[in-house]
Amino acid sequence: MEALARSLVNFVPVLGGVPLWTITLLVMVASAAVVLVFALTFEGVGSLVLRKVAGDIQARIGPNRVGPNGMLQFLADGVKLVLKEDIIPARADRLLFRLAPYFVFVGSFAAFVVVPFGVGLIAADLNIGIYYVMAVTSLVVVGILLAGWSSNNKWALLGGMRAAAQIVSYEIPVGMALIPAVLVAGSLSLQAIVKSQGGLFGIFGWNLFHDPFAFFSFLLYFTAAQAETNQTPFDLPEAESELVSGYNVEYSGIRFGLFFLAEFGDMFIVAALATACFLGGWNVPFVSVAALPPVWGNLLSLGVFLGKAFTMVLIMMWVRWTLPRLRVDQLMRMSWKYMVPLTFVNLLGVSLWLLLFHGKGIPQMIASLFG
Amino acid sequence: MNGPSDFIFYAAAALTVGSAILVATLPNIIYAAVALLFAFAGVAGLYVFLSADFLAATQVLVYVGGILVLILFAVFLSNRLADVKISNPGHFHLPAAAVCLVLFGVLSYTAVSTPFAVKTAVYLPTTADIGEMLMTRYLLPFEVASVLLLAALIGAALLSRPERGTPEKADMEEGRG
Amino acid sequence: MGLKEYLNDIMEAVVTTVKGMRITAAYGVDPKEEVTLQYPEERWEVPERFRGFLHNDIKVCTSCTMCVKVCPVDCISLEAVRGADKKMVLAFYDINIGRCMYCGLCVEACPVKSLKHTGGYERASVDRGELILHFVHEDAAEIKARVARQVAEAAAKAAEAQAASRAAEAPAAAKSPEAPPADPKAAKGEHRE
Amino acid sequence: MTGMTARGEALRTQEMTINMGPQHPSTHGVLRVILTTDGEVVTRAVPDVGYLHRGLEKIGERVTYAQFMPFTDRLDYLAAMNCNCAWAWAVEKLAKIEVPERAEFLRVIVAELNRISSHLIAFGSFTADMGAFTPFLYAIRERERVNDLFEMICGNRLTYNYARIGGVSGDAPPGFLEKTKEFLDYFEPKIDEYNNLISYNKIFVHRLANVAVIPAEEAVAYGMTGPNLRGSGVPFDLRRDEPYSVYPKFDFKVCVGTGERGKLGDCFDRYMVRINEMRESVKIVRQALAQIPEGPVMAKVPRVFKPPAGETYFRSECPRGETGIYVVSDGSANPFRLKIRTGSFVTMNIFEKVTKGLMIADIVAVIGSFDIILPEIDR
Repeated sequence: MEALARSLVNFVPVLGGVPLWTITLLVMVASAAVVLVFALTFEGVGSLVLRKVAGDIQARIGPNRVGPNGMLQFLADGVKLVLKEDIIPARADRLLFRLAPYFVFVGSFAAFVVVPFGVGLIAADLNIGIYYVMAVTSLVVVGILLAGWSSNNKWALLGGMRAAAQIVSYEIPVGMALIPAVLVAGSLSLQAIVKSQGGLFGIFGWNLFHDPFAFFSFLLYFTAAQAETNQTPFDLPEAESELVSGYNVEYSGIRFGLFFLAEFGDMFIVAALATACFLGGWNVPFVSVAALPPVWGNLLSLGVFLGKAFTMVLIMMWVRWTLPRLRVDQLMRMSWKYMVPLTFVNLLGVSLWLLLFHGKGIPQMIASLFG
Repeated sequence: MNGPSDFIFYAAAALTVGSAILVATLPNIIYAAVALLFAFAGVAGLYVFLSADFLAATQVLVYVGGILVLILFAVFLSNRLADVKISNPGHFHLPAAAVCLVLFGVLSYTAVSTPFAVKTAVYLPTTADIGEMLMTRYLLPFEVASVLLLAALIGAALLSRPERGTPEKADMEEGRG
Repeated sequence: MGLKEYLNDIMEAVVTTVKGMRITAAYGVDPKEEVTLQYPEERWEVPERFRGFLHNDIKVCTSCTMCVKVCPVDCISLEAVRGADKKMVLAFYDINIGRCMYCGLCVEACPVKSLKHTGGYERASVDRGELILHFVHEDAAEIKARVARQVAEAAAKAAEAQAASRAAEAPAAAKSPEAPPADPKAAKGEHRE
Repeated sequence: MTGMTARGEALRTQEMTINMGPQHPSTHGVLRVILTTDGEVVTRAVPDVGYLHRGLEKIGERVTYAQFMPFTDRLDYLAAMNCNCAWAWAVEKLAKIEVPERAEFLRVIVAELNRISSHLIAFGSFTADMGAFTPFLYAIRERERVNDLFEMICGNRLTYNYARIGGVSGDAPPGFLEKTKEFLDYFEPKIDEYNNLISYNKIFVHRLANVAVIPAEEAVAYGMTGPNLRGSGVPFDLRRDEPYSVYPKFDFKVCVGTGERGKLGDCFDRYMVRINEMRESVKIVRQALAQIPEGPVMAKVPRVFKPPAGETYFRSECPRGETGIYVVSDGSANPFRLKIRTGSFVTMNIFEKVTKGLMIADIVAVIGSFDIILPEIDR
């Protein structure tokens, strides 16, 4: 940020008199705003796409009334959510009831900061990128627990409990499944991880093809991450057919909207992490974006990254409209008896592979055969 | 360091201290837990100031995502929904105040009398160093700590497991197999 | 649980999930499968036997009250008065479609087939009064008064004619009986729901 | 959950009483279940029925035999044809009316089609309860086609009121029988699709297998009937064991639970019985379409219908079990006494027993696997 601010000062001499920290702050706010706008737009459009995909899969049409082909449905929904009466149950804990949605939203949104959208497009390239995502998303648990408890509704409480147990349990396999990517890149920074996958025409360098263990890592990560973010078939915290709507049952209006946005935000974060860690991130196949002029390189890589991420989101939606929901004990069993051991075995496999083949993946080895 | 950094530092410090006081004094244990969340967040902020970003993230991950959730979980499970208004009662105010004062005195004296080596913060990645340290110099403490945690884990599992052959267990097995 | 079983479990989960996802994907990419009817723009063809709103052709209706009797929920009400030509004249014929359950028993019972189901099904309303279909558009009291007048006139005419014939027959006979009061006589042939 | 404290005494967490319903998406109507739970484990689930009580039996005593027909639509609105026919058969048995054979065939055709559509709803709403929403819409899509057929033959899509005492309200309109055959050809492969999509899905199987096992003796002792009884492995089907109408002319299999994925009599067995029964119904309708004779569809029944004094009990196999109609006549135009036995109501008796120790999510599964419908329970 400071570097960006410094270059800005150099670039625009008028700003010379302004203290550096002010500009740094402004740059921070601006990039945060850009990311927030992107997140909100994605969440809005994502909700529309989710419903359209549902319509396609379920042999019906989906929203088609607002705007051409229902394209503006999400705006109507947004306006509705904002304008709706905000109801706080009489015996709810008013303070925590208000606070909880913000925890959830902040926890989900803060993760957008380290998503590497393009060659130079990242709000903050923290060198603990992945670790940071894992850390801030844990705020979501607290928010959900508080939402469930403060509603003073037993269904909500059950939903909150389920959410907490689930997210805490699945944090481990998610982390373990991401570590192979970290091992290959030798860094926690998402930008570095993406860069490490750039070789071999930008497609064979993907961690996905690195070795069989990395491939399974991807599958395990994708499964566990869906569970961590309460996506179907792991949406037990808000299982509408059991818990009515779980932890957000008493919420209405914009407070519900925040939960809703956080859910879609989580969806994107899962997809973005999968893309960055296993699918080559913003690396464009057969084109070296870093060599292009910055503007074009950034745009191209942004497009490619979003394309990959949205594909992942679509797959999540596809899964969502196919599978039934697990039961609580099965979910826990799946985490502790299947996901955790498998991710550990996988991690061991990747480590051994890296040790034995000096960090080379299968494509690299094949490439080295041909010189 | 110029203005804003100092300001942010004091804000984080105030957040930490203020929330910590609230944790101790709030009568409602849930509120106390939420205050604890802010205290943890403040500490994480302070770590960031010390260029210990890995530690800051660990602070949030472990304390907010783990410990705090467990505390909340325990409170929710063991208390009735409506019964939390005065669930964090304070006792022995006077002795506590005395102990606090003494502790405050000792710590302030230490803080004031220690010659802290002040140097300009250099923003460097710490992760690799931490990892190296844990695997080399501090390997033994690290492993001892993990053995301790493992023991605690096994103990917890043993305690929470229903005894074999109790009717409840039989019921559940009959129901779900 | 052996390792083989453990791995089999995972295998089965993956295989069945993929199987299911293949089916949903097939629907997802095939737009021909959409079966939704875009209702206000598209409509389906109402079959011949469709039991929509009831319609009574009051020109044919004989006010026999079969429909009233057979209706299980009493949603049909009618009142008829006996007209001058001995036929029943409907004073009102109302069907409360808010109460009607479209069972069609009345249509089957109707001996002259004046009562029919139409193909209509759209009549949302915020006022329950609008859900009562009136098939006689004139005011009931007016019809009754008119019929009573006609009956009275006819009776008077009949009496006159009778008197005339009687006078021709037996001029010495006692004076003709007074025309009967209109109302009670009309009320005799009156049907009320 | 009990744990032991250091001193060895049992440490009990508090139980929570939750009110599930009457407005809950998975109670299939207005059922209310009072759950006492220990965490997620249900220690007691007491069903509280009666939110939809309309006094159908009393209404039956106040209206004429013919007028009660539309009310039987409301007895089980997802299988109104079956209820219509049951009432008609009961009154015909009471008054000893000979029904033309074509009418009986038409009744069987619509009853079996309705069984398919009812089982489709059972299947669809069950999967929706389990969290898979898509099969529900597929089921609804197929059911719409059945409804189209019904609309063609009787003019309505939900409350058919098709049977009449002594026959049916109308002969099959031109094209109906062909369209029915078309539907069967379309529908039969869909059952395999359902099986691939969800029935054998690992998650789905795990949710259902070994949940709420009802052994055969117990199912019989509690008086369960229909698919729920057959799910426990008891091959009892009134269409075969106490044949009525023209059912003896058809060759079909009585589907029973096999315990293929768990213990015999679990939720999965009950679910699979319904799926397999749809196939059998398709088979019956095909045979009926092939054999249907020409002729009238209505017997001579006097307009003012007064059956002779007497009483009768008629039971028929409805999608949700045996619908028994006990009707007493005193020779007047109204039944003197009417009592209806419905499958769902009887099934509900075992609910409290089988749900002990299950989890909240299983309660939903049990309700779904019983395929209860509230108008039948509350009448």
